[in-house]
Amino acid sequence: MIVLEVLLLAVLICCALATVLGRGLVSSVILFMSYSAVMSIIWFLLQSPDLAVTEAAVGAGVTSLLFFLTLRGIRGRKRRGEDEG
Amino acid sequence: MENIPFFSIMLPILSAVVIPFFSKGTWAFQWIRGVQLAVAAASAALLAFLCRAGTYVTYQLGHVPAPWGNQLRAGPLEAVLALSFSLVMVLCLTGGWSDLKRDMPAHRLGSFCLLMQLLYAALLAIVYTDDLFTAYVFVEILAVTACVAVAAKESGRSVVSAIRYLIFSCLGSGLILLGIALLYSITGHLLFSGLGETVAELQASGAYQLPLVVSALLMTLGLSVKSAQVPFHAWLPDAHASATTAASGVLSGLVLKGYLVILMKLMTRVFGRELMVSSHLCDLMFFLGLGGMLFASVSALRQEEVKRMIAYSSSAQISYIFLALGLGSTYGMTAACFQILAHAFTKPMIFLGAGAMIAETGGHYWGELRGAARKMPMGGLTFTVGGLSLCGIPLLAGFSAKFCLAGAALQAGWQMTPALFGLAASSVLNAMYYIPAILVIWGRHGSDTSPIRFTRPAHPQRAAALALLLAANLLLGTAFGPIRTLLEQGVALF
Amino acid sequence: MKDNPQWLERVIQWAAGQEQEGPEGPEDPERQEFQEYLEYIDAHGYMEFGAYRYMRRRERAALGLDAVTEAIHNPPHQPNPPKPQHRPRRRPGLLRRQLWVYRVLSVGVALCLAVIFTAVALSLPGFGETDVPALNEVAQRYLERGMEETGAVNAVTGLILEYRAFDTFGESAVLFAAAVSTALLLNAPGRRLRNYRGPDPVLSTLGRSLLPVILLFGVYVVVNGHLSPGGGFSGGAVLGAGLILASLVLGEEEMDRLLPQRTMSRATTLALLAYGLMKGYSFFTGANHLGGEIPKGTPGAILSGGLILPLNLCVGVIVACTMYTFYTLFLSREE
Amino acid sequence: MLEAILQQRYYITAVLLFTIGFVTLFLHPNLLKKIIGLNLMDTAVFLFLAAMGYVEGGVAPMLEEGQEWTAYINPVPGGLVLTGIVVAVSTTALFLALTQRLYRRYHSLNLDEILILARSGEEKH
Repeated sequence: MIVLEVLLLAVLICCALATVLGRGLVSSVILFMSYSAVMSIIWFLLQSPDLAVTEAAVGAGVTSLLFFLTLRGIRGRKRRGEDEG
Repeated sequence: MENIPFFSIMLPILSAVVIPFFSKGTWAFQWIRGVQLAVAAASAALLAFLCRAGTYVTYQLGHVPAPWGNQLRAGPLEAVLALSFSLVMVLCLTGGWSDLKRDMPAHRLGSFCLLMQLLYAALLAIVYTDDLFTAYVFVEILAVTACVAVAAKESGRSVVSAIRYLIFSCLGSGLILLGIALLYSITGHLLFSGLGETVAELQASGAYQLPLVVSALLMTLGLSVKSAQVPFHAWLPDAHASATTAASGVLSGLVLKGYLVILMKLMTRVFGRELMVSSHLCDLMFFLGLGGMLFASVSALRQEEVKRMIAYSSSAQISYIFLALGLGSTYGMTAACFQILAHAFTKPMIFLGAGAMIAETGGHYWGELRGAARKMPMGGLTFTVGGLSLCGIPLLAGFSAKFCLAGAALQAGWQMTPALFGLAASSVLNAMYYIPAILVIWGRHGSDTSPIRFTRPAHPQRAAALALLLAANLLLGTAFGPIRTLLEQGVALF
Repeated sequence: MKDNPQWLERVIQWAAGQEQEGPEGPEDPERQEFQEYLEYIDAHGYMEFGAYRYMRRRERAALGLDAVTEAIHNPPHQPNPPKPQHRPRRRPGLLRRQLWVYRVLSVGVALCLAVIFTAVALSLPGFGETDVPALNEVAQRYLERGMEETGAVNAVTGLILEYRAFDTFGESAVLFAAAVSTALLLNAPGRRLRNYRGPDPVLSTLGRSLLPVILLFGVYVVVNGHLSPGGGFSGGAVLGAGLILASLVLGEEEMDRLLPQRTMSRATTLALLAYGLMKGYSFFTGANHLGGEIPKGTPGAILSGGLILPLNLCVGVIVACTMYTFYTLFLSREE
Repeated sequence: MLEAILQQRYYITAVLLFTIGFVTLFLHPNLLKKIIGLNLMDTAVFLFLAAMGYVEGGVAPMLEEGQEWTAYINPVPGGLVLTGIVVAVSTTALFLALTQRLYRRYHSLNLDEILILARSGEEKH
């Protein structure tokens, strides 16, 4: 059990570092999604199902979606800008 | 009477929520102003009641008593703060309304009023709350609404400053949140009363000293980031300078003070002055304040834009409060409260006066504002009085605050000399940037020899707001004794 | 990190006051300007600082001194990595050094914080132990008498909607404030929604079959908030995600017809208002000891927990509508 | 030492994540990365709180009649985290909205670049 916990925590830190240090924005957001998913599993292990459900819906769902929408808007704009240029 | 704190939080929030049903921004404006005036009147009644009774009241939120449920707590000091915050809010909005209509498209005015009302509700909740986590939640409302108040003006620069403001705000919130988590993990309480008792026990038993001190440090740092104390003030000048006039006044006059109120509550009710002094946190605040007074004033000297200069001066004035709190005594607390009041009434006045002159001449820089006061005597007068007040001319609010602070410093130990030196030096620095500015605005423009125009003001509401702020400033300056007695009573019951 | 010795050397030289000649040396144009500026101040006295200086702007412009002060007023103290074309006055060498300082600074700050916080974490009460300070009489009452006092089986829901309901109210207000501000920032009058490009067959089929399940699950989580894990927030977030999926499957125009923005904001407002009034009633009667408690019902039944079920519904509506509002606002763009 | 670290594994992970998030929010020039940093920071504190509420052998606080209170975990941190998550989402949404506005105007996500662009256009209000 403790091995699983330590493993999950290590994955958490790795995800966080990769999110921050990675170059691509899209991959960062995807990594952030997986970070949220792992976090939600950990909260389930910590006997807080309320938090796990909320984090899965909010962190991995809505927040990441907002990130993607922002990225989409930005990339669409970039592409259009190139067309004009 | 005990219900007043509760209703003065609930009414603004509920009145803000119904604003989307108004179809016109002007109605929303009248509506929130009416609510604010009602709350101000109620706070005055509460103040009178508490002063006569010489006590504080607690208000249990819900059916469960204090250590389990949430509660509000109101003493004379809270009532004074609520009253003055309400008045300043009303006057700021009234005085800045004409600028607001110019700076913002009409369909946004309603939303802006809504956010301002939420900001006001959050301020009152912070003043009255007796719970650490509730304070955090309302701090977040304050941060969100204040940030949008900056960004609401349509310009790229205001959005850039808003995002910097938001970044610093989030950094501060993160530190505060971690501090709260640490504190909860070693005490198990969230209400200030319970926290205070447990912290005293912990300190007596010597357990968990490191987390305790680090949590106090984190919260102090977080709150000083949010209130733009000097090493963390990078966001302030841009945010205050690029916002619309009403927002600038509210931001520097009230929002910064909200965070300081929490800091004062933490100092007195949770950690206690002994811990703050013995862990050198008071010294930290003292030196931050001392450095801030000098550094922000020197930075203000170098600004060529009027609103930026005023914003730097705000940072310097906040440093006075930190210095006073850093003395770690009751006198220091009283001086800090006096400074909070004086600055809350003075800085919006200066911002509104400057805003009026900017609106009249269209220029933001000193070179363009030459002779502006001759065209806009009311704006020029309030700017002049405000500037002189901050320089420490007797009979004005700033002098009384400085006098109070000097009195507190004289009671202190080793802090006396540096505090008095800082006070003197920063007064001189204040004079060095306000007096040339005053000379500029009253100066003649080239060969222009026209006399000062005293015409009927174009915006009577703004003129009235400015006159009332002026009167409040004079009142704070002249009625020094009674107000200090009141504040001393309030601090004793805080 | 390869150029560490070189950097160190430069610092030593700088500290000794014998900085290298060359690209970073004395022919630095900014330094020259700074020298000139200092001489200028010496010549004109201290009043040249502050407001007085700007009265004589024109005069200085005639003397060609404005460019100099400009350099001082935008001092290079900020570690910016700008593109050269924006600021041709900056030279790449300086920039690289600043970037480097920036990175060293971030690593340094991170290490310091990590060390301090780890020390704190090690001195905290042990993880999972039963005699930690946080398990005191406060938590005990929530767990022991929570069911009779709130009528909710789920202690967390009972906690946030009864004992600490004021926080929750504030937090709904934060969400409301964020939604209003996002609308204020992104909702330009001439905006239009993204063109609907026709449903993607995979997404559409999968979505159509998943959609009812998700919406039903969201409603279930909201309604059962006092009985099982979940509640207004989690359920509202799930519902919001469901609405977003609906918008993806059905297309924005269809969605805009079914649930226009106006309805959404009205629903949020009304839900928040209802929440405030209900909780205000409960706070008011509780504080003044007026009685007037809502019957709690049998714990475990769906219609139990007094106000908790309607409160959960309100919170669910607020959260779901706000999430969907965020989505539509982020999707729309002014053309 | 190692035992202590293993014992406090959740707390240590939480403070490390907090540090990563804090430094990213403070020093990373890219706005989107800053927002991710903000979220990392907030979730780290939530992890800290959730771990603090845990009691060895305790179960989720779905109350049952006749059960000792020590059989459950502490519900208070859970409540705080639920509130905190929603606050964090609100801040994130506002932050993203501001970012989009800035991008529309300056076509960049790099805050330093935006600052320079904004400063060069500062003379005109």
